[in-house]
Amino acid sequence: MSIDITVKIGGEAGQGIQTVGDLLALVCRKAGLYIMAINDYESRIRGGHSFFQIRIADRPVTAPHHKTDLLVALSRRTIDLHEKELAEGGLIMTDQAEDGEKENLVSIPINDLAVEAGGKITANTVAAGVCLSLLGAPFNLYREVLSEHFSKKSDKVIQDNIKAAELGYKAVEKRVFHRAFHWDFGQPKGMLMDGAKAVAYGALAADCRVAAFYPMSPATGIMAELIARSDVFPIVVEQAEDEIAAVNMIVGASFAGARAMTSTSGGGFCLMTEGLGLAAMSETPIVIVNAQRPGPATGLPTRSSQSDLLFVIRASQDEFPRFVFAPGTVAEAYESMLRAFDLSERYQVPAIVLTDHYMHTSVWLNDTELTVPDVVERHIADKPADDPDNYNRFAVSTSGISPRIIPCTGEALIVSTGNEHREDGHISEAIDDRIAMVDKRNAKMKAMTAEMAPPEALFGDAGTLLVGWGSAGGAIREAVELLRDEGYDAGALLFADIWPFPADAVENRLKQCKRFLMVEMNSTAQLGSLIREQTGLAHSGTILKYDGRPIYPVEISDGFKRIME
Amino acid sequence: MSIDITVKIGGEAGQGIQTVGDLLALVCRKAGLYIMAINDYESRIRGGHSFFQIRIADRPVTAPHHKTDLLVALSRRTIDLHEKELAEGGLIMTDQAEDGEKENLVSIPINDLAVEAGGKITANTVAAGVCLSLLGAPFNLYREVLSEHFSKKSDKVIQDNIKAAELGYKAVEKRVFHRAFHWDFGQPKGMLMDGAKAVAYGALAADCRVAAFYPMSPATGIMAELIARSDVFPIVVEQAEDEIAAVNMIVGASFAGARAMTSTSGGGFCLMTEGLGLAAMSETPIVIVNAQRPGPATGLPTRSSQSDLLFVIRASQDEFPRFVFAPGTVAEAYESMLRAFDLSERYQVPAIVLTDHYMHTSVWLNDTELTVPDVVERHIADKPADDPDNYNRFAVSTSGISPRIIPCTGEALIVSTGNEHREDGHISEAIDDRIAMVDKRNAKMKAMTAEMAPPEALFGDAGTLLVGWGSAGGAIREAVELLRDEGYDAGALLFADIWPFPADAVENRLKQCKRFLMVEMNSTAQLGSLIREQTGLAHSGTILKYDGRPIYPVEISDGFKRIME
Amino acid sequence: MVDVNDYNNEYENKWCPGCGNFGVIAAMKDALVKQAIAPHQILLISGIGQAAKLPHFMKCNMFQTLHGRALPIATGARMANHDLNIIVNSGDGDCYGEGGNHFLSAVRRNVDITLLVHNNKVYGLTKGQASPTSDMGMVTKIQRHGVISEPFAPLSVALSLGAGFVARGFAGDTEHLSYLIVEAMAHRGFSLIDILQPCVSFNKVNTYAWYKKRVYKLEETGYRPDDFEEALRLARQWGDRIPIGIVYREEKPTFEDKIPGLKEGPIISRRYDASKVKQLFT
Amino acid sequence: MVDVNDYNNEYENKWCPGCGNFGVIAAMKDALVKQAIAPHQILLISGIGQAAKLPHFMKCNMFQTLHGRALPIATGARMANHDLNIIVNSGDGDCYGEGGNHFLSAVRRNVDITLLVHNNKVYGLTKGQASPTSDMGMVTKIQRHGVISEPFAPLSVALSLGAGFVARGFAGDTEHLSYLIVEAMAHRGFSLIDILQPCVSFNKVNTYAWYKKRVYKLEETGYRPDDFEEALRLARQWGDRIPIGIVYREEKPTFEDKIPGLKEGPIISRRYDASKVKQLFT
Ligand SMILES: Cc1ncc(C[n+]2csc(CCOP(=O)(O)OP(=O)(O)O)c2C)c(N)n1
Ligand SMILES: Cc1ncc(C[n+]2csc(CCOP(=O)(O)OP(=O)(O)O)c2C)c(N)n1
Ligand code: SF4
Ligand code: SF4
Ligand SMILES: [Mg+2]
Ligand SMILES: [Mg+2]
Repeated sequence: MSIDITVKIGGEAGQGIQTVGDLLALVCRKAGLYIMAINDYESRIRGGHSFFQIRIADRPVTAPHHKTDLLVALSRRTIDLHEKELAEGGLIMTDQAEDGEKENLVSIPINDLAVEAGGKITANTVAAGVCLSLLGAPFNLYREVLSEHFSKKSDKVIQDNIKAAELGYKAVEKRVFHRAFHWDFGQPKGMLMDGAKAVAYGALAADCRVAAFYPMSPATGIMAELIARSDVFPIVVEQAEDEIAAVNMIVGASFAGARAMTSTSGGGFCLMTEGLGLAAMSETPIVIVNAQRPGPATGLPTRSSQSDLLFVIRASQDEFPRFVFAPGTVAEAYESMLRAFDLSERYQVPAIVLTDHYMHTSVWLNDTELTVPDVVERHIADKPADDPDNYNRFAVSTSGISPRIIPCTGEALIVSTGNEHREDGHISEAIDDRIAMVDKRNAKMKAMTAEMAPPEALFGDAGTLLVGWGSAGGAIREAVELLRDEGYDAGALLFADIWPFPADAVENRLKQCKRFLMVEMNSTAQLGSLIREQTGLAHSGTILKYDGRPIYPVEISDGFKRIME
Repeated sequence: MSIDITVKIGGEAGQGIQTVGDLLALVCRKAGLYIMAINDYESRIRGGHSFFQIRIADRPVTAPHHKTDLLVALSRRTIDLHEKELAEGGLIMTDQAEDGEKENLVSIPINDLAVEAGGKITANTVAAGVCLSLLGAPFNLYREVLSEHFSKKSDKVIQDNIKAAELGYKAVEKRVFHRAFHWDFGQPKGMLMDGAKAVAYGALAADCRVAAFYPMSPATGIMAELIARSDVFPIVVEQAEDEIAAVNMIVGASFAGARAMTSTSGGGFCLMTEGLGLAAMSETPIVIVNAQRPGPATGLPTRSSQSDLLFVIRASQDEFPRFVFAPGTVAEAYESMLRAFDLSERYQVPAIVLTDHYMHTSVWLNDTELTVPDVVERHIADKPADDPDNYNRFAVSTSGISPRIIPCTGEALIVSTGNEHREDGHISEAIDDRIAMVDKRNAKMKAMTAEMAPPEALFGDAGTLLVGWGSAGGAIREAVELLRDEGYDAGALLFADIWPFPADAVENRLKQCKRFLMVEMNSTAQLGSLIREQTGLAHSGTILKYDGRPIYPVEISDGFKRIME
Repeated sequence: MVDVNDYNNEYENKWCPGCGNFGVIAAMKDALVKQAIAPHQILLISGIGQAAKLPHFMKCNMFQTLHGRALPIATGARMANHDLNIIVNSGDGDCYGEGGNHFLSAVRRNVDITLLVHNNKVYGLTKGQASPTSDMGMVTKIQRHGVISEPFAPLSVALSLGAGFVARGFAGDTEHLSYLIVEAMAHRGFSLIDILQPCVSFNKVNTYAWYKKRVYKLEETGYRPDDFEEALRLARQWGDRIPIGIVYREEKPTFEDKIPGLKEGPIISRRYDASKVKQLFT
Repeated sequence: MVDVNDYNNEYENKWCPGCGNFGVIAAMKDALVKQAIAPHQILLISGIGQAAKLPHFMKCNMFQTLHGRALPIATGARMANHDLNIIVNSGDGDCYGEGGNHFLSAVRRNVDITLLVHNNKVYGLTKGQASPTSDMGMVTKIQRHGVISEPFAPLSVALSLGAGFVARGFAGDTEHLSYLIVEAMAHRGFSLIDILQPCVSFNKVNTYAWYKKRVYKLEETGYRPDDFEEALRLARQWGDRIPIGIVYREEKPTFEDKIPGLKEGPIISRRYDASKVKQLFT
């Protein structure tokens, strides 16, 4: 029998439920298991209700599961809110029991045990210990993880935590949990990674040298990760006074020769749209990560959404080529950053990477090998050195790409502007110059389109395709499995490369199926609109979720069935 | 024979060519003629080259003409640049002749005559006099116009100008211009109006009380017009520190009970997109005029474009209902403002009016009667007064519209926020509240769509339809005439109401024609994309102009023929 | 009679226990009650942040807007109706960071509103990054090697731009803060109270204890806030001794006073007149 | 040898005849030649406006950007390569209006760039609206009843935020302005020269004659720009007598000095190392 267990730890902000989850994830990884975990919290620092929900499996899992096998309730509210999600035979572990032991309830005085172990601060270690014990995990494994996890702390801290773990283990020694299993799956299958880390690592692998940002959930995590690495990597990260400054700083940095990025969320992206246009007009490569959350306006700052797709494709006045990527997995997030930096410089256009709160704050065990380039090609022209006087930053060419140089690195002078201009970069209002420059910029679109990968097809020849993009892909993937297991002729098309839109490939694919349904985390099926705009093909139904929470595979398969009836 | 004459006055910025044009326009109006004039100038204050091009006709004309009958060259460059546009039998009138009189050249010492009349400052009056004399306009008409035009100035000024006019008239007394005609067309047919004025008057008629803006061409003209009227009308206009402040000021003003608007162009609109989202989330009505110019970035600040269509429809993160209007004539510009204010308040959503530089700075003789509402319905709820304690600003309703009140006008309290919220306006992260509010906002779309007028059809049953929007409509209208005169089976579909998209009406229309061609002032046919997105129907060709200059009817008819071959 | 309970609502408070914001809200309620202003007679406008959540925790008219944008919203509201009694609640990031440009302009305009900046010298809601007022060297998860920018100086900048009411309050002294709020609201024109507000979760430097050791009340020194040069000097005092109280006060014509169109009363109270529109076309 | 002709290009100048900007550009060229800086060794960054067009009229590296955004662009460029020698040309609207928030931050950061604000106290390129520095009461087509906001005070605000080089120049005195530019460029850290620049087309108040009657050179008074209090006082002097010259000078560690990652030289000059990336995955 295959392992597929969900543990949900709930409590108040500030109680450290995340730590419990992290410890479980580390132990699972060490045991050679796969995990996928989500993080649910309110926009506040203390109190309220949050949870960490980890799915443990012996094969890759790409989405959360809607049922909970083990509910760790560090607050009374956790039980009230989540008891109903309990799977058959599921258990609630809590220190909040009011009405004593019940059949499905394990009451553990977590805080008392923590104090016994050395201090309240070890409560999370106790809690994780209880969970692991219930699930049958060998204590040694946990001990090793604790030693590693606290390796930079004092011996006392390590000992206290091991003690706490032990107490947790012992507390449920006798309890039989029928979902316990034998923990023996070989070596770790990969690395634990959340989307924020994946994006940041991708940026480092792409040799990003300058980053500027203004704090905004859920994007700040990327920058925290970059800053944490800035002692080792050649990168400067600056907290800007606002998002306008952030985007313009990276335009300046890129102009001056550094690969540069910023990250933000919807409201901040709004403020960056003018700078995006400057990058386009001056053909300065930049990478912007827009980590989506529900809006409009401040919306739900700590929730997730896929609702900025059409906005980012059209953002800023007038028309210009840009890349838009919407990675669906942590591995894709990492690779998207590599490609965004490379393609942005190759074509001298801005690149936007669309992620979301769910992607940023969820953790996956990534078992895909990630590309590490040996050298980073910068696409900088060297020709001007021979004939600096005749250098034209915006020389017309059939590809639309002009030789780019870095200021003050040679005799050739760079002249650039956000106004329309001549080939030499000086402002021009002449009709010929205007047409030449618009055509030059637009000319890039053809080759750029060829860079775009067609959407990934899962059972692409199925009668009904579920079509989605970005982080919803994980759930769609599992929904297809569920549906096919039940005998439905379902497949999927998952978009990670969005713009320039790979229209021909999409049209060919979609023409072959009987119907396609859009699965999106927004209320209007934005990718559906884009598909129709680009191919003329209309979807036959939608499965949309816009409450800010991640979508479960079963919600998709249920939606499918509802539509097909 | 019908009258259709184009006079083009060229010179440097600061030379007052606009005054020459204004005088001609006033005389034509007085004579019962129709006119249409465009204004071409660079982004600088002195020097360079600009021109004012006025078309004079005895029937309504909606677009400029590509041939010049009378070229008034106040600079040498005017001749160099525009001689080639001279119609057969056309004349050049100049004080810049180098090689003496030529057959098609009238050399007049304009400045000398002006000095003789009382001062260099009257040179423009001389120049207009020469033109009017050549065209056969009775001197009395000109004298009357001058007396009215300078009625607020001293007697000496009036006399000097009349003298200058006389000298201009006499200077070409003997010259026979075969395009001269008999000036006798009855009463004035309407009012001279440029787009900026039409928008401003529309705002005043809609009872706009607060306007805030940051200077930006070509939008500032609206505000100058409002300010000029602020002694008579109850309106406060404030120059904000930036566009972000401008849009938020009007959100505040509207929240506090005033109809409020701002105006800007692309770059400024970028900066307003976050505020647009706040208006949407807090369901605060606002009106934004985006006067388009070519971009991206600063682009061509004093040129025209239709390239922000898809941007304004999707601007700001996440999804929400909004209105987008793109008036094609000054009368439509005026009426669009009335509707924008009314519908924005009725549905509690933002409304965007898309105009452009061409529309703002061109002058038409408007002979359409304009609506003046006797009362302005404000759509403010009065119910809460009965039961203030149970007032919910965001009460769920089937229409999606909730009762709006004005703060501090009664006992009921208004609670509003840019975060997602409950019916009472307080922040909520609850799943139910989120879904209820998204659904409530989206529910408005149905009735909003019903408010949208279908595109105007000209020979809608023709085999080939030219499809366009906004200010390009005038040229398309005349192109259809040209084509039909030549026997082509051409018609047109002109959009002024853009969003919510009147999809059914458009689909019905377009399904009937053999093919349709997009005529747009951008490089990608944005309306064409939108039509395909909304109806699945694809155009068969494009006539696009994106050099910042107005499109001539003949360019469209030529384009049509090229495609049809 | 207005009672403090009139201002209490049932909406759950979301601040951390011990947060300085509790002192601010208590002072506000007290000041409003003292002035006998009822909840339907006041309008709170705020941006986004912990500070900016305050209006939700009080029963009255309110509009919580966007990060950084409370001041232009309040300015617009006053343009529409200058009878509105408006208090703006903002954070140091909200007001001096994202909203810095609006702060400059609001001061220069002398809009008649009362601005309370809950200055906790940190970005609270986004979990502890440095704010414009964070002291140099302050270490955070983002400013790992400490803050390297000179701190923003709200009082000095406000004075430089002609502010007519400049004060500093302390969230740990509710009574004094309440007095400042009453004075600020009484002032015709723009009034700024920069409030030293401990953030127990993220600012481990500028704590209650840290402030208690340092703050002193200007009112107790016999200082009269009418000497500009002296005000400028006090505005810069920081470190061992930190003045709280009214630093400068001078009444000048307000923004609203100077707009001719507002002489006849709030612009929303004027009458629409179709005949004026018709005259445009003659 | 660098010659002033090296800086001349053939691109058509678009300013009005008699514009104060001609004085500014002459002073810049002179200052660059004096320092023997060649055109390929300097980078001019500007925003949008008449002032911001300046870089087009000089033969050198340049980037004209967006209205209000020159300072963040310049900051970003220095983050990438702090060997770059950067002058920013900005207008009063550009720098203190649209870009006000960036001005505050650039001062606070002490980025090592030289900022020249062509302060004509009006929006030139957009045809004569009031700017943040327009004097109260100035009448324009938009400010029909005169400006009603307190003028922005660039020198006072810069000083309040710890600026290390604060000067005022006059476009009508090229020689003195050239001297200021040389000094500003020599200064390590952020340097501001607010330049009184007549706009012959739109500002009929602050003309050459108006300024000539009023300006006096600090250098001629024996003033030494190291007394902060005195600098603050001079920064506020306006009216009958207007000081030009260096108002304050104090070297402090720069933004670039304080970023650990820049110790080894410009970040763009560092080497990409794939092995470090691989280590991330272990
Ligand atoms: C445009 C935009 N950028 C960023 C954010 C994220 N954000 C929310 S609150 C906040 C800072 C809060 O700091 P402060 O204003 O000092 O308030 P505090 O929470 O400390 O009271 C930020 C950056 C946002 N909501 N909108
Ligand atoms: C975002 C944006 N808003 C407005 C404008 C229009 N604009 C161009 S220049 C300018 C003001 C110029 O004034 P200033 O900076 O003082 O420069 P000056 O022309 O006086 O030298 C404005 C408002 C713009 N280009 N971009
Ligand atoms: S994070 Fe700080 S400011 Fe925010 S509520 Fe907690 S203590 Fe208060
Ligand atoms: S408008 Fe003024 S600032 Fe601009 S070029 Fe002319 S004189 Fe100079
Ligand atoms: Mg704060
Ligand atoms: Mg200026």
